[in-house]
Amino acid sequence: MTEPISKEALRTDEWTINMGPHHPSTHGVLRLELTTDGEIVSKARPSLGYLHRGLEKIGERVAWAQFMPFTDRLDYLAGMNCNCAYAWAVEKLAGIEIPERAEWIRVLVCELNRISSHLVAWGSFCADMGAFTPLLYGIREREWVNDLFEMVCGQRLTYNYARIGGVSHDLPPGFLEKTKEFCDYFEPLIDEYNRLITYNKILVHRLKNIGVISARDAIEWGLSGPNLRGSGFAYDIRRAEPYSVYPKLDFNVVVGHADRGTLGDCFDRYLVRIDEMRESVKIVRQVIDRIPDGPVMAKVPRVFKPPAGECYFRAESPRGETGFYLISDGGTNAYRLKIRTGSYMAMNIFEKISKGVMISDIVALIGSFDIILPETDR
Amino acid sequence: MSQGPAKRKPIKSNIFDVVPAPAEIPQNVLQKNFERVRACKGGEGIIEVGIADLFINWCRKNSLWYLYYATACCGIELMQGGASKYDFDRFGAVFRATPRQADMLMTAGTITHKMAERVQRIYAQMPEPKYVIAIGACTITGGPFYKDSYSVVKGVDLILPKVDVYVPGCPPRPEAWIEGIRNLQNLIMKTKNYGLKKA
Amino acid sequence: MKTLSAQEIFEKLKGKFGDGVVSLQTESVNPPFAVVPPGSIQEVCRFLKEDPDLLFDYLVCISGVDHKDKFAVAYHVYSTEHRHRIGVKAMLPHDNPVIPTVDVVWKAAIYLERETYDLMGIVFEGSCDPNRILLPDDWEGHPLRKDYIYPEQYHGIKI
Amino acid sequence: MEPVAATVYPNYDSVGRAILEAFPIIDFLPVWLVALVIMVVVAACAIVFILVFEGVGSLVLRKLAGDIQSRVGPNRVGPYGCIQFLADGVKLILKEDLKPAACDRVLFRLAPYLAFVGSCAGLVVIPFAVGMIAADLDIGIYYVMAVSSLVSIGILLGGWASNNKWSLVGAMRGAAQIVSFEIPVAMSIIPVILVAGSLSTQEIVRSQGGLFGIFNWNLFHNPFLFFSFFVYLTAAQAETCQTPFDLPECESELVQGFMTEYSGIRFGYFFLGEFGELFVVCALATAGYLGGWHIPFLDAGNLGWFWGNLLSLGVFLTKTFTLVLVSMWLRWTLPRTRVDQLMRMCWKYLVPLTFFNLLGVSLWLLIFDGKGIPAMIAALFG
Repeated sequence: MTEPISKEALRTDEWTINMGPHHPSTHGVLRLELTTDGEIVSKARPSLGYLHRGLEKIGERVAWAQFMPFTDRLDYLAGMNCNCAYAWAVEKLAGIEIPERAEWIRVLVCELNRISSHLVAWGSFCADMGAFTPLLYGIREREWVNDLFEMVCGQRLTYNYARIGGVSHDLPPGFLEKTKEFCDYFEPLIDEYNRLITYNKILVHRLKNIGVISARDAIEWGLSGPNLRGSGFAYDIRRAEPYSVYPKLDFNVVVGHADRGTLGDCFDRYLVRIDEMRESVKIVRQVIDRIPDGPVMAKVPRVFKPPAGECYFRAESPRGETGFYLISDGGTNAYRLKIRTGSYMAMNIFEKISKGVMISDIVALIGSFDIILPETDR
Repeated sequence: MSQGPAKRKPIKSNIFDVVPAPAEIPQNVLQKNFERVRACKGGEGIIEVGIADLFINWCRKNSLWYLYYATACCGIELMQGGASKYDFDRFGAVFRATPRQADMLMTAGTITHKMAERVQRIYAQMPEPKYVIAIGACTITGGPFYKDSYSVVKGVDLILPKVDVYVPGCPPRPEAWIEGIRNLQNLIMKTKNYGLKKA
Repeated sequence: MKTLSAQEIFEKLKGKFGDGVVSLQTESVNPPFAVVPPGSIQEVCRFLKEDPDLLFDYLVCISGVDHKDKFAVAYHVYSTEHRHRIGVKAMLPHDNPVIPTVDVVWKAAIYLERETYDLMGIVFEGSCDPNRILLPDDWEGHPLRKDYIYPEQYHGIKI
Repeated sequence: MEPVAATVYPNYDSVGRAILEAFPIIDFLPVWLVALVIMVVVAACAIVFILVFEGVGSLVLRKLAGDIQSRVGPNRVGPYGCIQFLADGVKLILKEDLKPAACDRVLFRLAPYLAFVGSCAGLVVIPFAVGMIAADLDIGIYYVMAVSSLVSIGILLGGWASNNKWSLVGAMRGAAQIVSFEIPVAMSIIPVILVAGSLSTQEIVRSQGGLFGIFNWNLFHNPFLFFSFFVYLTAAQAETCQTPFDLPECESELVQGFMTEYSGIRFGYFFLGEFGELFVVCALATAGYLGGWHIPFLDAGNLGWFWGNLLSLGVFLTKTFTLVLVSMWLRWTLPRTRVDQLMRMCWKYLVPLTFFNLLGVSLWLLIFDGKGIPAMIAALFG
């Protein structure tokens, strides 16, 4: 009989690993300071700011309309959503009514962009999980949307399409038909993705019961968008505080429903994105059927000076709530422009939920939050 | 594309330049090599060196593994460039996750001052011969953040010793990236590794 | 679910804190702000979160504003239960902008306060993580202040 | 089962003696020298083969990736990009050989060679054709199991000597994984040894001959062996660290795992070793389960020296490359497991299953007197 080994003799040292800012799966330049005991992570502290470009300061230094291109760079995967959110915010501040058709066009391009953004989110999440092929499938479909946007505004990634008071151009002829074609092409593909990887046993086992966030925690820590809905809480700004023409549209708020494992785990957040693509296609179809004719631009003076005032506007972007807090002093520039983004708040909770997971799960967590670094760092 | 500060190298990519079709490049370079050899009265050994040069350069240009390095918007175009429609793999360019195995650094996206040191380190970690392509307005001049931002490095050539090819755009289309890679390949074919360095 | 208007919320606050709550700012402001003194921000926020009629459980945003002679900290809160929203604002002196933290009320405040400190230089007293977040630790100054002068260079690289 | 003509597999001394007799002009040389030269030539052939296999394999890997991912893959270098591997190889050789400042210099240099040697040494006992085997060792299978462990030492050394934390994590994972999966690999190849009654690979292949075509393969010998084949493939996929079990170098988690700090040709050695191991395990599966070089309905031993070897070599390589393709196909399809799930899979499922399977095979052989199902059916129909 050997002597029982004392706990002190079995003590292992923790070590600190630096993950990022250049790491293949941190979706850009996120840096994490991992404190691990072997493979088990005891602490993961995000270190942000490697892409801090001072957008808020720039917003104070350029004219109201000139800030529009910078919103593209705020969330480059969903440029249209940020464009439109900023435009809506400024219009709310200045009390501008925009033409009906412009609202419908904005909703159309926002939902298309939501699809393309979720495609990359899905693909890169799968790539993080080791399956490289879905990423390329996602991008293959994204190219369709890129082509559509290229028809609309001539750019693939940074669109600069919305304007204060409407949108820059009307939809080109043939656009709606092409979009319908895309919807017909894309909708069956979602099932194909599910067959390809979603219910793959390895993926399910990697994702279920990992990074569980209860709805209460999610609200407490300020999560929003698919990350919050993945916890089973039906909170979508398009429904909760409707803006634009969303009240007229019929779509469901997708929530996580503990498909495999616990409610609010990585797999639920993953599924919410997959299902949201379906809902977006549904919205796009409705918009195609119901879009009215008319002008796309309201009369806005060339030197745009909104009245002095403050306004907080929030819109549902693919990564959660994109909020603009605008303060105008009646001048040509914003007095203060504060941007509130979904990814930033997702990083807030990261340190809490990453206790006790393994190094591989850290990658899954980052992927499931679908963070994008210019949004966190601005 | 505007000329940057004076210290920049004159060799720049311009997507409007007429570039010879890929099939012609080896022939031209072969001819030039032979002309160089003929001009130099060194004996027969030099011909072999010239051909070795050609072969080595050919190998290097066709195997430009790039670092999977993306900071901002251009990174998405990097992904799309590697994917179905554009497929950098056709040119033998595959991505590597670690700088130790990469030949080419495509600085895709804005470099901030907080990031600058890391970029320098990544560059130092790459083995020679290494090439840098500055992709997009941000890494060429600071782009839209040139005037008003306090935290953006105004051009990646301020922090890296050399940039081989500049590809303008915000972000450049993947076609322009391919053009940049091809320009880099032309550049590689012109380098001299052996023999004629002193002449 | 019982959505209250900003005026009603303000009345409730007034009833609880009396003269502690200074005023309701509605003029060309959306959503309206209840302006409170900085010292009582924690109590007000706790009341907002825990009162069953208010239940402001979701902290949307914290923004610092530099009004040149004074700082303002604006809290936007939202109730997922009652679906109403309001802003809370506190005014701080320009020479010594210090305010108690609200991360004991909402955890979401941790990062929002860190960011406000980093970019605006408003100190949140008692914060559990009072460090810079976006800028490097050795960065000088707080860029979003109106009197911020861009530095010449950082670590030898021209800005 | 009767052994086929005993002269088909080489004995270096006898070949050396035959050469000396055939060429009296070099009669003064000792036999051992001639034998040594022949051995070196054979080794060179094996190295060249593995290099070519690596080159073609990496190209096929990329082309296959292109097909699966609806891309094109390399197509600029040579027709259809077919000499892409030449460019890659020469470039890797000419790259700067970086050694991190804080690395352990000796071990850092040693590790890639160990990994490479460990995987290529397995080639010695691969029965390529009816008369083509570098050395028909009596302990062939045992030898492969032994030398392939060198790979895990190489991986561990590489990760440790790099002085990089990601490398070390990858190396630890790699060591644990390879050592663990040796057991199911070995246990699922033992049934084959039981059926053949020999550890020699050539003997195992020969035992699957006969004129029933593919039904003489061990794969169809009995249900346990059929099952055992797939267990072997799974475990071998893990032992060679291919996706979905590529934990030692998983790109999205550990940057490049144990290879993170390796550049140039040292990385190339690891890469070669990986492909070499892939070939060895697939060749073993072919030899053990898929009838090796046996040409269906044809006796390769009777075809004469040249045609027999050529045809059987072709058949063997076709079967092996099919398995390699399957491995690559899996690699581009499946996501990656987590390290604890992998270990659980090994110790809780694969190892007990292989033991159970071994028991089943033994009982089968005992009860049915070593006869397989096809043989019994054939006996039934006369």
